[in-house]
Amino acid sequence: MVIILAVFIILALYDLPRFIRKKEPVKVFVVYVFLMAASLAVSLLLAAGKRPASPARWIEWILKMIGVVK
Amino acid sequence: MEKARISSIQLFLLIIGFLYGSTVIINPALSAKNDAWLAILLGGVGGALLIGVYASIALLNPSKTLVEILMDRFGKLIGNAVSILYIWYFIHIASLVFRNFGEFITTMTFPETPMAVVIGIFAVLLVYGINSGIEVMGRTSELFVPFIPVTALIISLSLITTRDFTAFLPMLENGMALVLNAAFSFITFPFGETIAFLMLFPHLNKKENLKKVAALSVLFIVVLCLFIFIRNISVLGSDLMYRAIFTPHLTSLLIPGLNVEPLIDINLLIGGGTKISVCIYAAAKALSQVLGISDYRKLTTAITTFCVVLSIWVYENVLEMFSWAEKVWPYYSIPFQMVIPLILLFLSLKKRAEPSKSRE
Amino acid sequence: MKCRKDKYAVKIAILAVLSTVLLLLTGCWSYRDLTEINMVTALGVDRLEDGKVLVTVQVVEPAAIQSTASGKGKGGVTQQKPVFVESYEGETVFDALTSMLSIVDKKLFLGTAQVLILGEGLSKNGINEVMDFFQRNHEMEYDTVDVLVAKDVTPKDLLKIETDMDPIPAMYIKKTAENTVSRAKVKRTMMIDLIKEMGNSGRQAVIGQVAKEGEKEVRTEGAAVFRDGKLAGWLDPYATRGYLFATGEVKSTIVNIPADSGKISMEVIRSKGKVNVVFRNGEPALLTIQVVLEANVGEYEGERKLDSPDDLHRLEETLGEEVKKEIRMTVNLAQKDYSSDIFGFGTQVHKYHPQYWKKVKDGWNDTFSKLPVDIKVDARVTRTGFIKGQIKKDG
Amino acid sequence: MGDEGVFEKIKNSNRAAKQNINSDGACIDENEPIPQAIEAVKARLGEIFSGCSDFMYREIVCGENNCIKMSVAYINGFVDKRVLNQDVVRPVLDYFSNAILQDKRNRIYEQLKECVVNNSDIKEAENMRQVVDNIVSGEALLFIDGEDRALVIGVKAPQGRQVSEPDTEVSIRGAREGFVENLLTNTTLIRKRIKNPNLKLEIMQLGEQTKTDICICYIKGIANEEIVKEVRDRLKKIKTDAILDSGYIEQFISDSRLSLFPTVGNSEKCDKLAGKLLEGRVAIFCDGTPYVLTVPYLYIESIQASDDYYDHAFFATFMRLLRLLALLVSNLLPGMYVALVGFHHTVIPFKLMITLAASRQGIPFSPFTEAVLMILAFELLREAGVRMPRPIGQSLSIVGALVLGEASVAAGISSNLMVIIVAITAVCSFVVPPLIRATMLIRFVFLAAANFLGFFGISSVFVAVFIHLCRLRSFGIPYMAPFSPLTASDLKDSLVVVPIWAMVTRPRILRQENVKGAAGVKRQEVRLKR
Repeated sequence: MVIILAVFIILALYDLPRFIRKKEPVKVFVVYVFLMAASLAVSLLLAAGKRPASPARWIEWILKMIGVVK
Repeated sequence: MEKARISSIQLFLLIIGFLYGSTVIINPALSAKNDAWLAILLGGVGGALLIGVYASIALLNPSKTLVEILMDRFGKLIGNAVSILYIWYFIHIASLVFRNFGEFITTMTFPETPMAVVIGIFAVLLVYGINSGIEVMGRTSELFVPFIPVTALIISLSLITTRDFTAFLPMLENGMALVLNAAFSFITFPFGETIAFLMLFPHLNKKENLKKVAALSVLFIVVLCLFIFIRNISVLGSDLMYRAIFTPHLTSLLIPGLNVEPLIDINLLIGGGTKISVCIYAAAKALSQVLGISDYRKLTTAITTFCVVLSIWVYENVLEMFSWAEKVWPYYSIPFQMVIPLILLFLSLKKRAEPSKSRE
Repeated sequence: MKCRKDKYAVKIAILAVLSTVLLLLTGCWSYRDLTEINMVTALGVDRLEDGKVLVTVQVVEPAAIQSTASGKGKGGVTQQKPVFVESYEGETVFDALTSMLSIVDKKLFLGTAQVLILGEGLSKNGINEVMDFFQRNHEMEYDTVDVLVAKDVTPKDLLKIETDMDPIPAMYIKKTAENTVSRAKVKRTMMIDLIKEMGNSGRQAVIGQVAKEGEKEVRTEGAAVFRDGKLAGWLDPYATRGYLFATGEVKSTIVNIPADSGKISMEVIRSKGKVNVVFRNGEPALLTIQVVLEANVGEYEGERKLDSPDDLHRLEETLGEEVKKEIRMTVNLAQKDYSSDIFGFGTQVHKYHPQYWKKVKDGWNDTFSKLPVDIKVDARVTRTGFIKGQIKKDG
Repeated sequence: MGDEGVFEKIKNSNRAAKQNINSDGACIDENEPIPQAIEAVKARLGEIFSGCSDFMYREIVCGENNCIKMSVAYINGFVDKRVLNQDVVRPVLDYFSNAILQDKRNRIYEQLKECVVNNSDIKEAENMRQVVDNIVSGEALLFIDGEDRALVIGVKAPQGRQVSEPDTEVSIRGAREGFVENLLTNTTLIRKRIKNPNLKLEIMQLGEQTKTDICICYIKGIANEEIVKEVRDRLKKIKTDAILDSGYIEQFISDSRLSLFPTVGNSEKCDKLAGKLLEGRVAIFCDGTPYVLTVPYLYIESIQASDDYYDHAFFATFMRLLRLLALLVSNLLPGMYVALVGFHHTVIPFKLMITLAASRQGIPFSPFTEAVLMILAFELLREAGVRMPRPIGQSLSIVGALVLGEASVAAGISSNLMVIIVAITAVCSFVVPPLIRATMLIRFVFLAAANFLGFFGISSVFVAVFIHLCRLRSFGIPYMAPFSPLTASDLKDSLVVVPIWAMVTRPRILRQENVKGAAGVKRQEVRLKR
C-alpha cells in the first residue's frame, strides 16, 4: 500500500512540476489527473484485496448480452 | 505534428516486432493443434487483406493519422467518440501484452517476484523509449528486431537432430471448424491489431512503399510462425505442444547440453516491447489529437501507468488470460479491426470519387 | 540554458529517488545464492503400501566434490562425504519434497537432477500422476534427466550406493545408462521422451531398467514395459535390443552369431528401423517391421575361412536371422504377455488413417495383440577390421 | 607548469567569473587607439603590464639627431630573442643609422614594413586591444613615434617538446608521429599529410582569460558544410574564462552533455586524424594540448583503430569483432555472473555449477557485494597507477597482484572465480579505450540490475542503454549509424572492414546528400582513407 502510494507520488512529482512550469492548458491536467487517479484507485483496491470486476468481464458481459459469445 | 520520419525498413521491422510481439507466448493458431500450420496460412492471408485495408486507408488519406481520418469521415462528434473507443482499445492491447509478459516472466524465471514489479520495470523502460519519439523507436527496432528471426534460427539449428517431421499428421483430425476458428483468432490476434499503425503511417518517409512494406512484413511473419510451429511440433509432438503454456520456451529448453532460456526472454522483451510501445504511442498520440494537445509525450506516463494497473487488474489468473484471448478477444475486436476500418475505406473511396465528379 | 540544467537536475534527482526507493522497499525475491541451495542430483520416487509417495533425493556437496577431485592425497582433514541421501514421504511428490525441508538444511534445487528412478511399486500403480509434477515445475530440465525403473530394489536403496567410480552416484548411474549408445541393451529414456510417449496414445512407454549389483554397483540393463502408464512387465537385455532395433534406436551394438563351431561377434555400426501398418479394406491387416543395418566383423572365432564376398553374404544372412529372432521375441512379449504397443504402430495408424483410429483408439492394444507381424531385416556386412581371415598355422 | 598552477588559475578565473569583475588590471576598450606619441605608448603599456616582470620594452633611437624613435615590446621568453635581434633590431639600426628625417613619417613605417624588417610574418595592429592581444600571444610589437599603427612581428620562439610517438594511442603499424602542444606544429603535421588547399584551417580564439587559439579544420568538398557551420556556431557560443585543454571544448560542444558516451572524439595521432578528415569529419585543434577533437563521433568509431586500415582486411575484421566482444564482456560479465549465481541456476551446466558452488563455499559476501568490492579495488589500483609517480609503479603492481589475486582468496573474502572474472573484465575494458569511462559506470548498473532481477534486469538495462544510444546524435548524425538508421554502403567499415581498394565511397552517413558527386569523380582511384 505504502509502496503504491510512493510510486504514484514519485510519478506525479516527476510530471506535474514540468506541466506547471510550462504552463500547460487545463485539459492536460484534467486528463493526467483522471488517468492517474483511476490507476491509483484501482491499484489501491487491488492491494486491499477488493478486486473490482475487470474490464475483461465487462466486455464479456456486453458481448454475451448481444449474443456473440456463449 | 512531429516532423519525425521513419524509413521503410524501420517500419518493416516495427511491424514485424509488433506482429511477433506476444505471439511468441500465445499463438492463437495453436488451438488448432496439429493443423495449426493451416490456421497460420489462412490467418496470414486474412491478415494480409486486413493490413491491405489499413494501408489503403492510409494512402487514401495521406499524412493523416487515424484520429484525423475518423474526424474527417465521421464528423467531429462521432469521430471523437470512435477515437476515444480506439484509445481504449490501444490501451487494452498494451495492457494485455504487459500481462502476457508478466505472466511469462513470473512463471518461467521469477516465481517469487510480484508481477507488478516486473511489469513496472518493463514499463519504465518503455516510457523512456516512447518519450524518445517515433524516430528513436524506429532506430531501436532496427537494432533489436533482427534478433528475433536470428534466435529462432539458432534454436532451430541446435534442435535439428531431435525431430520428427511427420508430427503434424494426421491432417484435419479435429475438423475444419476448429482450424477456421483458430485462423480467425489468428487474424484478430496479431494481424488485426496493426490498426494501431494507422497512427504511425504518416511518419513513413516514402509513402509509395507502404503497401509493399505491409505485404512483406505479413509474409515474413507468416513464414516465421510456420517455421516456429514446425519446429515446435516436430520437437515436442502435438500433445505436449498443446498442453505447454509457453511453447517456444519449452522447446528452447530441449536443446541438448545447453539452456538458452534467456534468448527467449530477450525475444519477448523485444517483440513485446515493440508492440506495447507502438500501442501506447498510438494511444497517447490519439488522445493528444482528440484533445488538441501539442505533444503526446505529456500523456505517456499517465497512459502507461494506467496500462500497468489495468494489466494486473484485467485477469484473475493465467488460465483466464488464455481462454479470454481465445474466446472473447476475436469478437470484441471485430468492430475495431474490421467494421470501422471497412466503413472508413468505403467512405474514403467515395470521398475520392466525389471531387473528380464535382470538378467535371 | 539555466532552465535546461535545472530540468536535468530535477530529472536525475527524481530518477535516483525512484530507483532507490524501489530497490530499498522491495528487495530481491527470487534471489537464491548457489551456496544456499541443495543440488539434487538424483530423485527416487516410490509408492508405499498406504498410497503415500516416498521421495528420495541425492544431494551433492560441491566443496567435497572439489576436494576429492583436486586433492586426493590431502590427508589429515576428515573427508566430507560428496553426497547425502534423504527420503521423505508425502501425499504427492511436491508435498514430500517440501516436507523434506524439515530434515535438510537448504532448499532443494531440482535443475541439476540427472536421474529419476521410479520404484517398482509406483510403476505398477501408474506413473502418470507423479510425472505431472515434473512437467509443471519450472526448474526441471526435461532433456538432461534420465528416467529409469528400479527392479527388485527400492529407489532409496539404489541411491544409497557409494561407488568408487564417480564421487556422485547419480552421475555413475546416468553414465551406465548413457553406455546404451554402444550397447543397446538398455532403453535410455530421457524425461522429455517419456512425457511425449505418455501423451501419445499410439505408443506405450518403455523405460530403462536398473538393478543393484552387489554393494557398490548397479546394473543398467533391460527395460520396463508400460501399458497406459502402468508397469506391464520387463524386457530382458536381448528383448530390449529387439525393441530398439525395431524402433530404430540402435546406435551401435554387438550381436553374437553362431558359426560352425565357433562364435562371431558382429559389430553393428548403423541401424535403421521402421514400423508400419498395412491396411486392407479399411482394416489393419498386417504390421510390418523393417530393419536395415550395417555391421562389421568385430571378432571371428569361426573355423571357416573368411576371404571371399560370399563368406560375408553368409554372415549377413545369419546376422539378419539373429536380429529377426530377437525382434520376434520382443514382439511376442509385447503382443502376448504384455499386450502393449510399444513399437508405435498406433501412431502410424493415427497419422495415416485418422478415421479408423478414432474407432479403435481406446482398444488399440488389444487390436495390436491380434495382428500378424511381418519382420524384415536387411543386414549388410561391409568391413572386417584390420585383418581378413583368422590365424592359421599352416596358412 | 605544475598542476597546482593550473588549479590556481582555474580557481582564480572561476572566482573572477563569479564576481563578474573584469580582472584585467587595466581596462582596455575595444577601440582604444594607439597613441601617436611613443612616450604615451610606453606609459600606457607600462600601466597595462604593471607587475609583469616578463614584459620587456626596448626603445630604439636612431637616425640623425636621434630623430627616429621606435620601440619594441614583447614578453620575455616568449619570443626568440636571437631572431628578434637579427630580423628587427639590427636591420632597423643599420638602415636608419644615417637616415635623415626628410621623408614623411609614414614613409618610415612603409619602409620598415617593406624593406627593413627581415621577417616574413608581419601584421598590423590598429588599436590598443590588438596590441595587447598580440603581445600576450608572444609576438613582438614595433611602435614608431608618431604612428597610430604598430607592426606585429612574428618571432614567437618554437616551444614545447619535440614531435614524438603518442603514449595513449599506440599502434603496431602506422606513423609514430603524434601531436604536440603547439597548434602550429600540429596543423603542419596535418598539412604534411593532406597537401591540398581544400584543407581549410579556421582560427579563432576562445577563453576570456586564456585567449586560447582554436582551429577548425576540415576538407572543403568532403566535409558536410552544415556540420562545419554547426561546429563554428557551437564554438562561438562558448563563453568561458579558460580553455586549458580540448576537454573543455568537448564538454561545451557535446550534443548530450549528460550522456556517458562520448559524442566528440579525440586523437593524438596524425595519421588517424588525417583519415577522419578524409572521411568528412571536422577536426578542432586547441593550442596547448596534443588531443585534437573530431566531430561527428559515432559509436562505431570506438571499436575502430587506425591499424585496421593498414592490415589485411580479414584480420582487421576479426579484430573489430574481438573488440566488440571485449566491449560486451567488460560490460556484462560481472552482471552475468551475479545473475547466474543468484537466479538462473538452470542455465549453468551441472559440472560448472559444482565448481561455482564449491568456489563460493564459505565466502561471507553475496556475489554482488563481492563483485563490487573487487571491481572497486581494481579501479582504485588503476587510478593509483595513473596518478602516482612512475618509480612507485612496480611496488603498486606487486601489492595489487598479491592483495587482489592471492590474499583475498586465501582469506576467504572473495572466490577464485571472482578474481578471474574481474581480471577478464579489466583486460577487456582496456581493449576499447574511448568507452572505458562509460563501461566502468555502466558495469555497476548491470551488476545492480542483475542482482535485482537476473537476466531480465540485465536485458532491461541493455535495452535501455541501446534506446539511449539510439537517442543520441553527434552533430546531427545519429550515434548508432550506420546500423540504425541502416546505411548499407557504410557497413563496409563497421563490424567488418573491407579491403582499402574496395572502399570506393566515402561514408554516406556524414553527408546525407551529394555523396556520389564527391566520390564519383575518381571512383576507380584507390584513395587513402586513413
